[in-house]
Amino acid sequence: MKLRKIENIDTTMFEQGIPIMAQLRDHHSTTKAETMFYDLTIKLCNEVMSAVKGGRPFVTNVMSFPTEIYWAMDIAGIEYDFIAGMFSLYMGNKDEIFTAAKSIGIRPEICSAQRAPIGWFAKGWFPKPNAIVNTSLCQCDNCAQNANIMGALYDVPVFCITRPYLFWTQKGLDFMIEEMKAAIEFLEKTTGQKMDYDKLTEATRLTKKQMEISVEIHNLIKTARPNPVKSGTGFLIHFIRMMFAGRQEGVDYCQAFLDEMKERVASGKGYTPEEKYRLVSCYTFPPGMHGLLDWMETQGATLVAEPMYHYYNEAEVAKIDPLKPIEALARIFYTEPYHGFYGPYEVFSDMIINDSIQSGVDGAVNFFNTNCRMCGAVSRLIKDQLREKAGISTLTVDVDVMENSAAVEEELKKKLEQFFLVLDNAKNKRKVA
Amino acid sequence: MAEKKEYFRWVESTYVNPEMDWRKADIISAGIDVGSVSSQMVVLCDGQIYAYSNTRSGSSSPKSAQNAMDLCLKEIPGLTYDNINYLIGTGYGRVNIPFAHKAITEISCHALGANYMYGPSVRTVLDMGGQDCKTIRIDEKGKCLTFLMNDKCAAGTGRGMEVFAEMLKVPVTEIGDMSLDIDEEPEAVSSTCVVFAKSEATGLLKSGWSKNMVLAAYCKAMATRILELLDRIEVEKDFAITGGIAKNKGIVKRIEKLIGVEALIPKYDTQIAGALGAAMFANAIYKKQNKNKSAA
Amino acid sequence: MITMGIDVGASSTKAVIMDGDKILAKYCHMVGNEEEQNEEQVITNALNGAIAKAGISRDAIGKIVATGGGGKKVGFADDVATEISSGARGAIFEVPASRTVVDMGAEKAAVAKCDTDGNVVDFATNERCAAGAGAFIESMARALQSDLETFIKLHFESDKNIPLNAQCAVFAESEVVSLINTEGVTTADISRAINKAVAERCSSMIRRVGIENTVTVIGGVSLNSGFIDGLEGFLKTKITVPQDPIFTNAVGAALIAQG
Amino acid sequence: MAEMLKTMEEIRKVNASFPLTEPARKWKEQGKKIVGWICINIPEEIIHAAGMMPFRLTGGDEEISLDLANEYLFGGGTCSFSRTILELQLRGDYGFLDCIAAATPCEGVIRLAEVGSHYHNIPTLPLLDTPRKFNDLAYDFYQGEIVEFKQNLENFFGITITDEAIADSIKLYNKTRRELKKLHDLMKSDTPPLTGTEMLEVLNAAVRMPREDFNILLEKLLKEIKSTGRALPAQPRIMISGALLNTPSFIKSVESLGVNVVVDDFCNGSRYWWEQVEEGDLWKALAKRYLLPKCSCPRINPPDNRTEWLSQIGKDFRLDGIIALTMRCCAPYILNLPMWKTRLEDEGVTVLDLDIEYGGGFSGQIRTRIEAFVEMLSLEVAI
Repeated sequence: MKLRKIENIDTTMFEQGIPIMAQLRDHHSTTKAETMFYDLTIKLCNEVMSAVKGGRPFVTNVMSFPTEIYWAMDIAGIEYDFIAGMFSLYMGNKDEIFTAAKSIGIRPEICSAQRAPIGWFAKGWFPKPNAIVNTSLCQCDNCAQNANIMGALYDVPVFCITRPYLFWTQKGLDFMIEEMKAAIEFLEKTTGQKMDYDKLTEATRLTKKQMEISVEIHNLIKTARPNPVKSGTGFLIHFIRMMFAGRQEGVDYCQAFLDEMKERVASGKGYTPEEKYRLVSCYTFPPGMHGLLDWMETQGATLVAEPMYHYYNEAEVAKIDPLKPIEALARIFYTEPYHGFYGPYEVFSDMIINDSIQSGVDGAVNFFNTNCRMCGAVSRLIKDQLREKAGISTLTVDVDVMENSAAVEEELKKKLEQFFLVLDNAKNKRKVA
Repeated sequence: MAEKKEYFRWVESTYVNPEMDWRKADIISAGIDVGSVSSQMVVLCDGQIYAYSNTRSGSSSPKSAQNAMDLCLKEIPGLTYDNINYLIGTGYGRVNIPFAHKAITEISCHALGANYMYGPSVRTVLDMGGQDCKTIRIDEKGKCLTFLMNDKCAAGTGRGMEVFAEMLKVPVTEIGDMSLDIDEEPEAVSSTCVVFAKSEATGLLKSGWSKNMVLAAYCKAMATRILELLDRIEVEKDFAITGGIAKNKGIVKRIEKLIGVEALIPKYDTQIAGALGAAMFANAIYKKQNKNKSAA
Repeated sequence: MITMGIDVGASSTKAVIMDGDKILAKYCHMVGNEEEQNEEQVITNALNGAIAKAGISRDAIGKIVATGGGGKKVGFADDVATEISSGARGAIFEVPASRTVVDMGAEKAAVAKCDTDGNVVDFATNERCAAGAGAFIESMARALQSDLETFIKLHFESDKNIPLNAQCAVFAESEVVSLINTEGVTTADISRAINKAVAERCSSMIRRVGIENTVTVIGGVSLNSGFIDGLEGFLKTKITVPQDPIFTNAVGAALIAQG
Repeated sequence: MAEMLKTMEEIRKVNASFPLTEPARKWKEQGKKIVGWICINIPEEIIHAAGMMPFRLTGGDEEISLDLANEYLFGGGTCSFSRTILELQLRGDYGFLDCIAAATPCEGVIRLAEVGSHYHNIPTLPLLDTPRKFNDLAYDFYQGEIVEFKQNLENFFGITITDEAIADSIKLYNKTRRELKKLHDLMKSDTPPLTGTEMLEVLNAAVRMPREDFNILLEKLLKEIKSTGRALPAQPRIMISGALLNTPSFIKSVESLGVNVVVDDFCNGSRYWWEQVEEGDLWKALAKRYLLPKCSCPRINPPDNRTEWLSQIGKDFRLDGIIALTMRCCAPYILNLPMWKTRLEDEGVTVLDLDIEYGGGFSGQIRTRIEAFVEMLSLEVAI
């Protein structure tokens, strides 16, 4: 019942998770980029384990921490929310970790993605880091707070990067620069490593490169018909950019992602045979729902636009100057489209609306994460705005990112089936008019 | 409903200790537990169990309390309400028992009742009642140290079990044994929500499952659900189960298996724990009052 | 052409035979709890029942469209329509002015906004929490130890507004039990509270697709005029309920078969 | 029960016609403006210095249907506080507000302000961007925000707000804080002068009427307590903690079980009056005060200050127990609670973790849980 220091930490569960990534790769990846995704994830986990065993400093972070810093300081690092969630989703121990989280007071209404790592720490399953770094993302209360509990459970120091809400102002940038400095200072203190600023410059240069490729990817998505992207892969490229920020592997991944698209465009083929419904995915599509995505393909439905992962602002990317590495980190943080979605409504609603129009979509699906306090609250607003400004209808469904049960998939299929009928109807009307 | 067979029915019972005589007692205290599903009365003579009754609750608490009392007292020659020195009400209807001197929550009462029924070694009490399920940590005196209650949902409660019995046309008292009479343990039903369990169970039966298998799947789901409460409070030995569902071997056995701890064997009807605790409080409070009186 | 719509629900299967837009027969087969009876049997019974009622032969039926939760299980159906589509189509047929169609069954609640031809332009559903639907009312009536008719009658005898804060059908019984024992609260007040609680949940679901008159409610729950009264209160608009609201989906399916 | 206090009657009159309270109605009749504010990071002094009446948006004393709000804020994560406010806005109950000022403390309030501004007709000023930590960086940042807030207010109403006026307002508001502190110091007695119910009525009135008039009431109340020597019977001493609570009826039900609610941990309670605006540069002082470094909101990082503060309250008010009202979906509170719960339990305070909706009633299980908690504090097992 009480929040107490965990005495026995056992990484067996963590190590058992790694081969599962390999199984997923063999079962679900149908593209080169997907295979790379799983391989890189495995690589990352192995880096962590060898660091833990070999005494090399290891730091874990919530999504959106600038991991260029790890690389430039020679620290092993990994994102705790993604890993805990991904592992539990496929190891089938969700109930166990969520009960563990609940027993220290973390209720089910807390976003499962940010509740899962608390469970992993409460269970003592997660490797012990030298420090934990989290960020307020851009006002995600869970990201900003859960590290405190995990720090208390493992008795390790915690640092939180606070990101201003109105980030595009000079004031916001200056604040972020100071936060980056503080984070580096904190890590130097807690890991004993020194920051190598030349390495950091190189790292930010590579991140910029990733973003430049991502801009290309987005432009190609917008112009290419049929859609050359496999539905739901936006989440994968996002994760790689996050965890391999400032690393060549990240650049290679983005390049591979782009090249595969180009091949399809060249051969005049889309990923989805006979494309019937071009859809924009307003938020993140539940990553565990492979079955649903495959089914959607058979229905000719394809997720064209995933603005949350692809909508880069070219002008902002250009402003990133690796020669001023700290400022570059701050700008990178702000340029990442994903972060916009947790910021002021106007910022990301424009991204969704513009992307929908530019990518010529027939409809929108808003699979917002149950209990996401940012996405859920605006789902009605997005629906109304998309109808008004882009003239398309939206299917709004709240579904847990940690959910992949057959029952829920069936439920979603039923909803999508009906939604496709709505889209057919709209198409016919347009023909008549 | 009258002529139709009611599968949720369970036997109403009474007990009187033949070795004891209430006339010889200094203090006669009583407790009445008006739950959402069942009501009990326990009569103590100088702190020792003398008699009890266990009956079904109606939709009116005062009536239910009266029923429990009538059922209990009619077994005891000569004893009337006026002979009872102090009476405490507990359970959902506790505040609506007109003839009770005081009301105490079922949580405190189950803690104290379990302490009497199972002895001072009990540290963790699981009460599986009609409307909710609670885990209580208690000390050697039977004082509640901390407690957890299930969330706003009837899944995994006695009422849920009754609805399920009605649904499958299986007497609720037989569910436990039937659910254990299977070749291999099935997967738990995905939802213990009685509303959805219904369609799921019907589906399973259509797909050729035996009733026993469906019951097993349901009991397992219930046990897993209850396990969460136990995990959260961290079971410390000795472990005791009170309330109506404690009579359902199908669930008790599965819970024991899940937590790897055996529950103590009850000496009395597990449903009386609440009323028993109330009666013990009544006894203690009355003693205290008289001490103060004689002191004054 | 003579067509049949067959609506396979959780508690009953309904079959409707139509000739053009003329209804030849309506037949409802209750499943009840006779789980021994397998689904195919139930479906066949419904089929034969309707045919017998219409006094036509099986091969007189040109096309059969199935719908409802078990719609896909109808082997002999030529086509399967979604519950929402058939509900909308049926409601428009029975109440031509319908633009917002609410389908409230035992375990589901759905709302569809549709155009003049009965095409669905927007919709929302709520399967997850039974508190939205008929199962809730049923078990509440049980808690009040009154049958549905009395339960409805009681609703209109009260003018009190008591909040009922319970998510779960069965759990709400404890709320109800404690209400029953509250000074000055009558069973009438409680049944009103219950209907309003369900109506409120349903109301916010309807609002999400936006209210466009005429609002038509179909499905088993629509027979509970207490609920309808509560819903009208929340939506602040008049609600229409067709003649035989439990057959509307089957009618819609038969019409879809007409093309 | 101790005798009634006359001043409490006046205070109840203020809350009686919520949301459009009698003082607010009179104020509007004089053609003066009312600015609604949502979060404790909003510097009321600046609104007051503009010659306007700051009015806090809260729920009333009874449970209401959230039907209208659920049309727009139906995502699983939106707390019942945000939905209650939106409900009242959509019902038009807050129609008397000339504009709304809100900050960015948590996702709930951010989205309430953003979504609300699209669907109700009360103008909303640009949000104050409140950092999630307190250090010089954060203070400087927030100082800039407060200056902008002043300008936004000036532009919106076409007025100018002088530093002198703000300085005077700070004096006025500091006086309130001092008096409220005095009042709470009296609550440290074994036989406190006020019930927790009355205290909440006082705190509710504070943000629903002109501050000058409230200060007069407050002084009157303190005098009356002194003259009558009012003292409640000694009972178990508890604190109610949570995001915020505006329903005296709830506290009344809790106290009816035989406890004294002697202090609270609400952003409309202790967190509202605990910290003074210090002397010196008023902009710096305001920025610092309104990030509440001493008695911080659960959203703040790191959580240590808050834990220390609560632990100190536990000692100063000699608490027997704490009821932690975890409003569903209030992520900052839910994630912060474990950080101090264990500490206070180790210091001998019994903590009840109770999930409840904002404005929620006292029925069924809630009642049973609180009663059992009170029994844990007071029931003697003398077997």
